[in-house]
Amino acid sequence: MWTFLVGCGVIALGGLLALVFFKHEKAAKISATVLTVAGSALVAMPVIETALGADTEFIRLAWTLPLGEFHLGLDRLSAFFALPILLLSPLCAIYGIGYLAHRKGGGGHYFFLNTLVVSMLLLLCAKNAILFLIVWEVMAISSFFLVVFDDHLPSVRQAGWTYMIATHIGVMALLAFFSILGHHAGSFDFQAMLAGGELSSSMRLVLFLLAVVGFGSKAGIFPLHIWLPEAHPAAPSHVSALMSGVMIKMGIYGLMRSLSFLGEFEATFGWILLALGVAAGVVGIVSALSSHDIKRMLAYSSVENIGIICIGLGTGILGSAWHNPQVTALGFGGALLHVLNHSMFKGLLFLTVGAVVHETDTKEMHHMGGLLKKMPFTAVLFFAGAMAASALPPFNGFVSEFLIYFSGIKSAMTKDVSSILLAAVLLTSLALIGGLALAAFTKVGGMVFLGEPRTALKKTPHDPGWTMKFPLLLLGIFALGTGIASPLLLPLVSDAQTVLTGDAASLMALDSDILPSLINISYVSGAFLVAFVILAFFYRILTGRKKCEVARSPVWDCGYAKPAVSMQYTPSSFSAPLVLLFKPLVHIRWALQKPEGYFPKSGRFETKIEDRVKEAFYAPLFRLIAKTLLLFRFLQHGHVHIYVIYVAVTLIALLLFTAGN
Amino acid sequence: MMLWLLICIPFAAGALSYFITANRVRRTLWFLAAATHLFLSFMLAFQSDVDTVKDSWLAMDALSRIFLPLTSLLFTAATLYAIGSFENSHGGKSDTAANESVPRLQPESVFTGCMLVFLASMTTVILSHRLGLQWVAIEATTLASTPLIYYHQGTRSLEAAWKYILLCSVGIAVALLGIFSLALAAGGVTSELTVESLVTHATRLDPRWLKLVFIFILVGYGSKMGLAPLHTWLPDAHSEAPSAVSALLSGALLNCAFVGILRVLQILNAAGMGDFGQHILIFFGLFSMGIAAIFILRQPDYKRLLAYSSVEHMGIIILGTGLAQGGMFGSLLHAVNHSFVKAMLFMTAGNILAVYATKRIDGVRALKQTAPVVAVLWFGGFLAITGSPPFGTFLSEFSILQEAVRQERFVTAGLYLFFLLLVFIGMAATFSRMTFGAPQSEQPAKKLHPWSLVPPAFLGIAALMMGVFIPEQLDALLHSAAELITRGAL
Amino acid sequence: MINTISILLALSSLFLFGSSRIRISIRVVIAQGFLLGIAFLLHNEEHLNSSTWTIAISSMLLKGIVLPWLLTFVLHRSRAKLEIEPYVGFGTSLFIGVLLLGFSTYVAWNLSLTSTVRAIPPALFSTALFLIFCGMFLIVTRKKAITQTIGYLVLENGVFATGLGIGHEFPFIVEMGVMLDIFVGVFLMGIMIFRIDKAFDHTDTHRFNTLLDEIAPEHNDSEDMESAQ
Amino acid sequence: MNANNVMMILSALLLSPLLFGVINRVKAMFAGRKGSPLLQTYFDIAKLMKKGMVYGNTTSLMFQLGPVFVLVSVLLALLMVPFGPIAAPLSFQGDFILLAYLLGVSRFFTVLSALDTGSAFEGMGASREVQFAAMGEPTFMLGALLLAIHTGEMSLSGMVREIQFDVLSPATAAVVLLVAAWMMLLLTENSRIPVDDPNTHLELTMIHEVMVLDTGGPLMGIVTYASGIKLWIFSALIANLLVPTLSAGASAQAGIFVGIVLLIAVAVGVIESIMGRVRLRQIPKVLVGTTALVATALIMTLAG
Repeated sequence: MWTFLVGCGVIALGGLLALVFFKHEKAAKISATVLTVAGSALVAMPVIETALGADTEFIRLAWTLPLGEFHLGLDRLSAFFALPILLLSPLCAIYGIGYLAHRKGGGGHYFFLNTLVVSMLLLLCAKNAILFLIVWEVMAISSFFLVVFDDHLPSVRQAGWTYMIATHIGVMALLAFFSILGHHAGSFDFQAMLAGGELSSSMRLVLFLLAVVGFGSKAGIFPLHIWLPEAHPAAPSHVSALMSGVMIKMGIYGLMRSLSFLGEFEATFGWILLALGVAAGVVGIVSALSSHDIKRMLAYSSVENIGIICIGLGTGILGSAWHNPQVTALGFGGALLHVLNHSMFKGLLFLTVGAVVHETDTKEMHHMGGLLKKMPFTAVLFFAGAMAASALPPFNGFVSEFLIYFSGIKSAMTKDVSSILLAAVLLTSLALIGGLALAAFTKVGGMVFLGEPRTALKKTPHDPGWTMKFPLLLLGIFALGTGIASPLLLPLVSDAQTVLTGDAASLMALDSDILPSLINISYVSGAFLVAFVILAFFYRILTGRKKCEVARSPVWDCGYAKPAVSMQYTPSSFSAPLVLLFKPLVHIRWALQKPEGYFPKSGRFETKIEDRVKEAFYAPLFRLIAKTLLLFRFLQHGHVHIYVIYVAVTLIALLLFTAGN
Repeated sequence: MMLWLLICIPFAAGALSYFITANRVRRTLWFLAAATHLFLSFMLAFQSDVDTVKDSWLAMDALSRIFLPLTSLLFTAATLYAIGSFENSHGGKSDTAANESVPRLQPESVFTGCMLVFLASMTTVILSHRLGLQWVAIEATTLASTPLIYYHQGTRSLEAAWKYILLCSVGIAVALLGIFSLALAAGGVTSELTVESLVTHATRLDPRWLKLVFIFILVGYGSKMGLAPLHTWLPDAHSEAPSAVSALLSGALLNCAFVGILRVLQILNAAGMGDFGQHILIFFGLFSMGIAAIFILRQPDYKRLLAYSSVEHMGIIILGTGLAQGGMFGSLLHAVNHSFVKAMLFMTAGNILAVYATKRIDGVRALKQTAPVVAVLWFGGFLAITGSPPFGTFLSEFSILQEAVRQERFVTAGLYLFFLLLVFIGMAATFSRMTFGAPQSEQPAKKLHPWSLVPPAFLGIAALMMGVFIPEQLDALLHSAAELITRGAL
Repeated sequence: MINTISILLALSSLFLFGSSRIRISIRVVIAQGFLLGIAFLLHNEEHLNSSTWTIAISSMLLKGIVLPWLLTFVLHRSRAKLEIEPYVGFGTSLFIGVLLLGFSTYVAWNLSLTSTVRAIPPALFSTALFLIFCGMFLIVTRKKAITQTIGYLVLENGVFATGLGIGHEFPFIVEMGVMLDIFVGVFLMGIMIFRIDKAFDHTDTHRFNTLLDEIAPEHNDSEDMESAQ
Repeated sequence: MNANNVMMILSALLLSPLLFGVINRVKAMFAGRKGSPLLQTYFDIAKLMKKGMVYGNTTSLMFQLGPVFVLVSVLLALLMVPFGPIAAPLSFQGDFILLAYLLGVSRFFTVLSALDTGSAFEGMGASREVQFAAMGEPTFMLGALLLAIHTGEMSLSGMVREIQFDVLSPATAAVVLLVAAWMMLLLTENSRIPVDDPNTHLELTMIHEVMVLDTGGPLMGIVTYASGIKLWIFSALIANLLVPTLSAGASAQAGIFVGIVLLIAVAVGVIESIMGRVRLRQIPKVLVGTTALVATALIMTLAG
């Protein structure tokens, strides 16, 4: 545990050094990165030990804060969530060196980056609500500053603002959550909360809802997700990777941790989470499909994945409420594994997309195309990430979804009506989400990397330097490796989920079927690679024959032999039919300028995708509140004699109140 | 005797400085007086022996031990800052343009004199154990600060000063009625209107009169403290005054009025009538927060924004007071935190005014590029004032929430959080708009005098400190003061 | 005797409600100052000593001579019209005045019936409350800064009237301090009326409303975003 | 893996192109023509393999490797399909999920290699492909769930082993509904009428064919073979529901199974002959309808 703290200290020191060296960009970045890597390595030791089964360690230090205590503890759940942080943070820091090579302000940026990492690590270990809230907010603030790095752009400022408000709404809910829980437990210590007295059923529901709002606003649980599609495109790509990969997972961690305080689970909680998860999954992926800002698309995909995680959590809770430990363990386990997997492939995707944005200077898919020929390395890794994100084997995304599917089918095996309902909802929605995800990611991959460039770029794009390549490669290997070697990951998940239920039984002990299934899946995944290599080799031989002439010609365009770049299918047209099916979920704004006359000079068609939840719910709500409040603005009218009336009226009212008492 | 020294030194220095024409000499005197006051108040406040610092007029108890050093610290910071900002405004003429039709400034000597007298009267308010004397001192703070508000001599500051003096005088007259009523209620029980003797005989005081007393005092000092709807003068005065004065008005003066209310509350609690006050205080607290939220939303003037934020925080403090027990501790802690942060913010606002020469929010863009240090202070101040951890305000606001939940006042807790959120949203828009962005035009980079930056930076660090480490002595003091108020005596 | 004075005080305030000339109003305030001084002496008949005398005389000096003189001085020097410009007509004012008197009497009697405190005669207390409300009412309904100052003085008189009953229990220094404060307060107000007169060419406070909170344009509009670019 | 399922795998690999021949022959018979030989697809593939390659100017490596991936994924998917009473070579709990997602992989690469040409036609086809596939996905999953609940087994082979035909039970009715729904799925996934017309000559209305418009030579051979296997997989899945439990020997059972698969191909041919194409915009509705069909079956099982 002390190693953990020392590691955090090293990372924090890196941040401070970056601040000290703010005048020397390069020194700042490198010192911060080196210390991040070193610190992560230090932290990794106790984390891996604990994740593999070492006992929980605690540190308590005296701290004169009202209600607060410096109490840290590293248990299985914390250790599990720490893994993606330790993987992604150093990689993002390294990536940042190349990504921000020609930018000013790296010192401050790295300061906040390291602060974010440290705060996340401490968050996972905080065993006192006050400490938890403090690091929670430090995390929020530092990530806010990371988001507004390009603050000269109005859209970035807008995004920062949205993020800040969303976060703060969450914090308010958390304040309420912890104060109620602390009141019931009589202490703000997590262990006291865990052991805290019996809560009434309605109070548990209130607490659960507060936790969902509080942590959900960070995790981007539908309908609190609206900051994600704003903030992720605004932030520099390695920050998006870190935020989407690990920071939003802190919301999931918080939710899981707080679930453990609520005592016995009720089926209502499960249904709520399941419904939110399904909604998030479908809305998220449809919005991703409709977006043509490449980073916005990835952000929506994160919303979708958080939805999948919620589906897993909901299933776990339902399993627990129905006293079906297998389903519980599978649901929670699947959700946890998806947390880990999502952090890898989403980190990978954001970083590859970052390289694309870095080279092309645009985030608009309509302007891209044909990058595979210019940036083969990036492209290959992007496709790897895209496959993982579409939950396709042999990548890791499939494995965690498999666990969640498995939990649903397992629950249906009881042939209980509500279990079957759960399974039906789960399978239908996951299948639909999977199909849509495939559509969304083939769209991005196809439109960005395949075909021909749709607009002329200022410079010729090429693969980035090694500081940016290395993280991509490593994450790609991890995404594939954890996909193939999933049986090895199972023990991690299998134990981490016990923290939620408080039961000692691990997933593998409860369910003997899952391990063989995973082993079979990893055989198939391995076979996939081997078979591909063999077949590709045959294909090579086949086309390499002397007899086989290889020629190039224009593609078929109905006999029109001069195809132009602008004739390519556009991202919007690719997704339009599917998106129109889900019209109520996204709002597409059209702006059409028809070509006129026989020889039209110009024509223009533009679509803008708006978030339906934001447009139909938040914007009117905020407007209504503002309007109502502003109605009372007349109170301060500047007439001093009327102000005296206020005094008199207050006095008289109070006198009457006293007389009445 | 030492206590009288605390009052006399600034008073004498103030009187003296009125006649000194040489800037350098006067400023030195000013600073020396402030520093001496600071030294003495810290020395006395942290002296363990209580009895040595007490006579029939003035006394030092847990409450004054908190607020006296605080006030003194703020004053010293404001002194340095004021000197720095004088340099700022003499350096370039742009500052005067800030205040539209400002032909001239009042002589600096009047300013200095009034500042020091202001300090003397605030010290008296905090130390005084006779409620009559306290009233006199509170009224004196109004009188001493009116010329300070009018320092710029523009029509707007004139209007602000007029509203200030009129509304505060009316309010304070009601407070005097309260003091008289208290004397009436105490008639035949005790002839001494000291807090101590009133507390001792509290149970024998007539409860109906005591209620009346509390209401009069609350309306009277409440209008000085800026509780809605008695706050109407506050945004005008705080925004039109020079920033060093605004910092003191918000950071120190509001606390003095709060101390005035606390003294009466102490008697009320000693008489076992705390319940009566609670409802009223909670109502005032929430109402002030709500009103402040209304005006913070889409507020076009950043100094007024800060002023309304003071109304909000006074609401929080009074709410905590109304919740008693844990809430009392929270509200005292919050008073301390708020003083640091708000003074810092007003000083920073003064710096922004010096750079941009406008108080309108749309006139200020891209602080981050134009004045990085100011931007850090400004945005840090925003985080602190909205109660974000790791700043101290978070802890105090959370303690108050916790107490509301503990008493199962869920509606109060809910409204409290809702208003905090509204204020946050309103302020976030403004502060991020000012701090970030691309510079609109070629702002002439104005060099700010370091003395106008060091005091707010120091206060900011203090506010941060309060969030991660509260000195044990202070913690103990806050606890005993809270107990003093809620139980009447230790 | 005290009751007579109370009634006189109440009547004089009602008179203020109906009076349309500033100078007459000032004279009424002078009368109130002397009445209060006498009432103070009468109330403390048994405790007459040097300090009570000093308080009484200085109060009469302050309220009956110094402050009215100050107001008259200001009135002459400023270019204000000598008529009172009310928001509420004199008739209505009188009617409201009677209502306020009723309310004050209700509160005072209500309190004295149930209270053990007998130091202050109910009549005097009701008058005191009435004067306070009168003062506020005058401030609220009269347009000129100077009439508002007069209102403030009436209010102070009301407070002072309450204090009559406790003169001997209140330390001398505090009493003097209170008076000093009032003096300085009114003095400052006088100075400011001068300034107002100079700066605005009028002393009508109803035109004194430049300090307002406008509503800033919406901060996070997309249109706004584009215009910022 | 034993001799039986090696044999079955080999028969699938060998017989899958035959399905196209059967369909075409049936269609020809309905049209009153003689039609192409039953083995026409084998001839086509053999001929294509011998040809040279022409790549589009815009294409990259993805265009060439995509079909290889497609073939790999359908081959692996085939491993999990049981052959009536003879279990699949690879069978584990939840294998149908892997099956569905392996087919997803094949779709992923089909679509990407189509998009690699940069042609508007291919883009259009790809867009339709992902659309209809996404809408069809729940039908498969819900169907598998229905079977799992019905049989209490979580692997395809287990389900097929346990499935019982009892004419009077509501469960049988549910299976009939499921067969209907999966038949629709087969038509969709394999781009048959009424969803797609493989024999049309208008690029604008195609789905699968338009995606491989620029594919030729050995590459086209691979694509054709892969679609044959895909058709086999779907036909075999449906055949599994219909295969009667007989106490016959393994080879007889295998014969019956293959016969049913071929019958399904005949059925496809019949459907193609007697039905017209549904308008493209109506297809999602049809697919939602099939999902509803399975859902109804599920509810029937519960009620029963």
